[in-house]
Amino acid sequence: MYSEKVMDHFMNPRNVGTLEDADGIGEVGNPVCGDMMTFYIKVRDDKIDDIKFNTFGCAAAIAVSSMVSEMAKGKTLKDARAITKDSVAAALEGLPKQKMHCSNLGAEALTKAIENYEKKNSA
Amino acid sequence: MYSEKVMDHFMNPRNVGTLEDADGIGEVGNPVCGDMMTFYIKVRDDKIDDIKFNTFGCAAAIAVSSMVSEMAKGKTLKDARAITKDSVAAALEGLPKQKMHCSNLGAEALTKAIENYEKKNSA
Amino acid sequence: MQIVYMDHAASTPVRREVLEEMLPFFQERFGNPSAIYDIGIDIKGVIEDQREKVANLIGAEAKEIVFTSSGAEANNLAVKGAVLANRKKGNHIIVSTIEHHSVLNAARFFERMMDYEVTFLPVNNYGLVDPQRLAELVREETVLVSIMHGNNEIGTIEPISGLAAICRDKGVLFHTDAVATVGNIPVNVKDLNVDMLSLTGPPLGAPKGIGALYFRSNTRLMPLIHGGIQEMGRRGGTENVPGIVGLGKAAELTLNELPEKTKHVKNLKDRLVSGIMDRIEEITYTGHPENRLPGHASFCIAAIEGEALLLMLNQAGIYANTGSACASKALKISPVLVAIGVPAEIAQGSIVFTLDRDNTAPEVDYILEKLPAVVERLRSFSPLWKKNI
Amino acid sequence: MQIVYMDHAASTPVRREVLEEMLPFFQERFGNPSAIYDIGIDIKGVIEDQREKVANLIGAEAKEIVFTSSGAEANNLAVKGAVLANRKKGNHIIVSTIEHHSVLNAARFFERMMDYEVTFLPVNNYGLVDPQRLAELVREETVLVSIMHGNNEIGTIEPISGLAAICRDKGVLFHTDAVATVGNIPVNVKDLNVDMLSLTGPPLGAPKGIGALYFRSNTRLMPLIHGGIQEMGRRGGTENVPGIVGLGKAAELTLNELPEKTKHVKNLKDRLVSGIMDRIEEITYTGHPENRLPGHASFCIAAIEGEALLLMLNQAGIYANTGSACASKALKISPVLVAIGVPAEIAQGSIVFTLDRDNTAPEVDYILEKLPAVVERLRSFSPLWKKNI
Ligand SMILES: Cc1ncc(COP(=O)(O)O)c(C=O)c1O
Ligand SMILES: Cc1ncc(COP(=O)(O)O)c(C=O)c1O
Repeated sequence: MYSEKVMDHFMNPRNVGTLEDADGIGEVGNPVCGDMMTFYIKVRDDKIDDIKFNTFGCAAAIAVSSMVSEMAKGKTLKDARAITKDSVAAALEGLPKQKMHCSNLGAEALTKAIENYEKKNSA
Repeated sequence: MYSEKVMDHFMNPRNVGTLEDADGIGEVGNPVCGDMMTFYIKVRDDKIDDIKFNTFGCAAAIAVSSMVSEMAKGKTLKDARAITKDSVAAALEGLPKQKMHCSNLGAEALTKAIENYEKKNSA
Repeated sequence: MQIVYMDHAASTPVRREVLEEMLPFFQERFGNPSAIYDIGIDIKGVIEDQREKVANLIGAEAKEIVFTSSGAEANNLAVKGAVLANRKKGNHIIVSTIEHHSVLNAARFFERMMDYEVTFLPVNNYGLVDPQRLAELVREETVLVSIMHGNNEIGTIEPISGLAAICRDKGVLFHTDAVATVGNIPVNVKDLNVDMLSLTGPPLGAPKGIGALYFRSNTRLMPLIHGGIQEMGRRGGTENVPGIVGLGKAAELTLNELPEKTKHVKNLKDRLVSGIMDRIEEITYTGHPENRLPGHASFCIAAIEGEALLLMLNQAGIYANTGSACASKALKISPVLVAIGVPAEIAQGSIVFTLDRDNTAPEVDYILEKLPAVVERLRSFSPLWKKNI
Repeated sequence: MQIVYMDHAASTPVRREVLEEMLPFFQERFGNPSAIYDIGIDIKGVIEDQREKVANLIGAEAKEIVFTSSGAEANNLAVKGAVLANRKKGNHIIVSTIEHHSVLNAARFFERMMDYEVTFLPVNNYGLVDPQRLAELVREETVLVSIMHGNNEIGTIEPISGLAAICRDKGVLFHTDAVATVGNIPVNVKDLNVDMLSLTGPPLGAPKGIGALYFRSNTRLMPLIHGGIQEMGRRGGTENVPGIVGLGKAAELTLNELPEKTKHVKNLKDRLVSGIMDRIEEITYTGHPENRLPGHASFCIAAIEGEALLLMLNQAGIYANTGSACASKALKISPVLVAIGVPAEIAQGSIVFTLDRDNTAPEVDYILEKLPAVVERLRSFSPLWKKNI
């Protein structure tokens, strides 16, 4: 069902955890629906300097979170915002159709974390 | 499906044929229904001295005809009339339920042949 | 004793290659194809491969194949599934008079239980449906027309593509029961132009217990067996994995070997038919003389009865079939023989030989030796035979 | 890598003795049981012997057994067959909320297509139906009540004999889906007092593709698969002879070995359950603690999701099942977990182990070693887990 890449990121997710002093936090999903992701970012020089996540959800949700964190790390905020459900799925070498919503959640959670950072810093 | 006895009488029917100078002839059944039997009897001293039959029909019909001819041969007319569908079936070591009507036909054809003889001789 | 089996329409042994392919799926590869772990996904993949193979055999796409447990189930799924899914369209069904019981009784179910009208389309003396007659009978409320591809009792092959075209023009669903043809002649759903087509395993060398329905994509179909998401929601119940593997393998083999098989059985059948017609008097060759299944030879022999004939042949090691009344549990003559106008007393002498790839010329010759003698013997008992009258 | 298979409710390998018994029926003994010649009669006899064996296992008479292709088909035949054959009686059906899809969707079919009313009988937190509630709901127009014997997701065994007695008293037909119980606990149709009972092959060690319906003699039943005279006219289509032989043999073995098997799997299951409950915090044991299938252990583990759990266990060679939404094709939580009132976020952490005769104590210990670590790992990722909040 899942690509090797998905299984690798699921079994060995990168950047798991929380950041105590996060500059931005983004949370999406809902345990009732079976998927929930929280992303934490540290920003320096308009770039994502560090990123961590916690995910409750299926293998795809965990792999997506891991992949999004890897893709975002080191990117400018603008480039990080350009990460989409399709680019995540492609980086994971594909996702089953009914799991595409998971990759959407990942990109959304990252965007929310960036927005949270920007909101705090535009004040 | 059929007992060994039925198969024996079907494969090697006794008394097949016609009697040119029969004293009584009995015919029952109808080719449209799939079974037709003609019995020929010679009577001497109120006994069935000789008996022959022709049968169009299934294995049961042929075996029944053969068995009836064997049971009747040598019997008084009264005893021959006492042959019933059940005694024929029993002598054949049983018949499948849906074939019981064949044994009825056999007994009926014999009775008709006897009646035919009696009618001719009561005139 | 020599054994000559020529009742392949009733049953055919599983091919060695097919059984070998099936064996691992009983014990080692026993996973449930719906399971999400590796051994489930593996089996799911195997099933989809078989679906592809079955589709290939009949020129369909994999997603247009649903596996069933038999030809009868495929016929019931087609008739009931299509009629129920299109209830709003109307309440009229057309079937031919020579359909298999599974189509006839599925149609009658709607007549008896659900206020539908069923029209039984007659056939001519060869068993052929008249396309013009069909065109006249199709009407606004007609939901489904079901006409079989090849008839198992008289071998006749119907002009399906023409019949289906009439229905297609009028927007009426067309189903064909191809249980007797798939595995015996080339069958292509595109050429036939049908919406649905039933097939079963044994004629292909697959086991009993597996069949399939082709349904053109977008054909609305109510499941017959409601349940989970198996078979794209079209048939609930755990899949018969070994059976499906057997059907797939058999379809693959058939695709490659069909031309050769068809030629082989047709040659043998021609030898059998001409041999029998030469040796036995007062005999009718039933069904269409040319438009027929290549390995199908059916006759009515005057003045004798089919069950007796079959059992005497059985004693000689020969296995065949009959449509006589005495051989049926209901004690009724085959409705197919009635439909093609064979007089009842002649129909009693029905005998059917169906050949397959494993039959041989010496087997045909053995029948040509034994059959005339058996017929003569039974006729010698018969009050209907001219010499006895 | 060690492999521990504990998803026997989803699939069970065919027993060696069963497969051996089946093998001759693919090739050598391939005759059609409806044929009137010797090899057909032989197979017909074989089928009737198997019918007797299946009947023996459940305390029925042979003539009360009809073979089907699966548990789902048996359920569809029972529900649709009984409802259609008793249309005049009324248009009300009662099923529990935790029935298998094949019962639920067969009932819903009547609701959507045929103007029937279906009442869904609720269950308590253990998954038990309340007999008094049933008594209140049965009414004049009730045609059929269908309540499963054992639930495959939570293991709970329903008090069938009491439920059936209520229906018997009121002259309402009662069906039970015993797919999860036959082969796992003693099942006797007389004791259960039911009119119909469904079973399937795999839990007995028979192959996929074969099941059976018990129907008390005189129960009126419309065929689901219309066709010829096979199965006493109750199911058309050529019989799946190898499958039937497999089911018969498996029934015979099961009858002899059931007490031992039940004891074995119950011991292992108890060891598994107490081991898991000891080692993992914030975990719920679902279903009834005592009135349950002996080899059935089901849990909901807080703060993690079942599909992820299953796949991590899969990587460790462990095979289990889940009712989580993400693991289902429809992305919906198991309706059974909803019905017993498990909160949705807890239900996501569902995991089910089903044991069989070939499982061993070291296998249980392997799970007790691996499962806690896997749970801990997944929890370490989870935003819901207390240590991460
Ligand atoms: C309780 C229950 N009923 C019915 C079924 C359907 O049985 P089958 O898969 O044989 O169609 C299942 C299958 O898992 C089941 O668990
Ligand atoms: C023409 C035709 N249709 C349907 C069937 C039913 O197929 P099955 O026996 O696989 O259910 C048969 C079986 O002989 C058949 O000959």
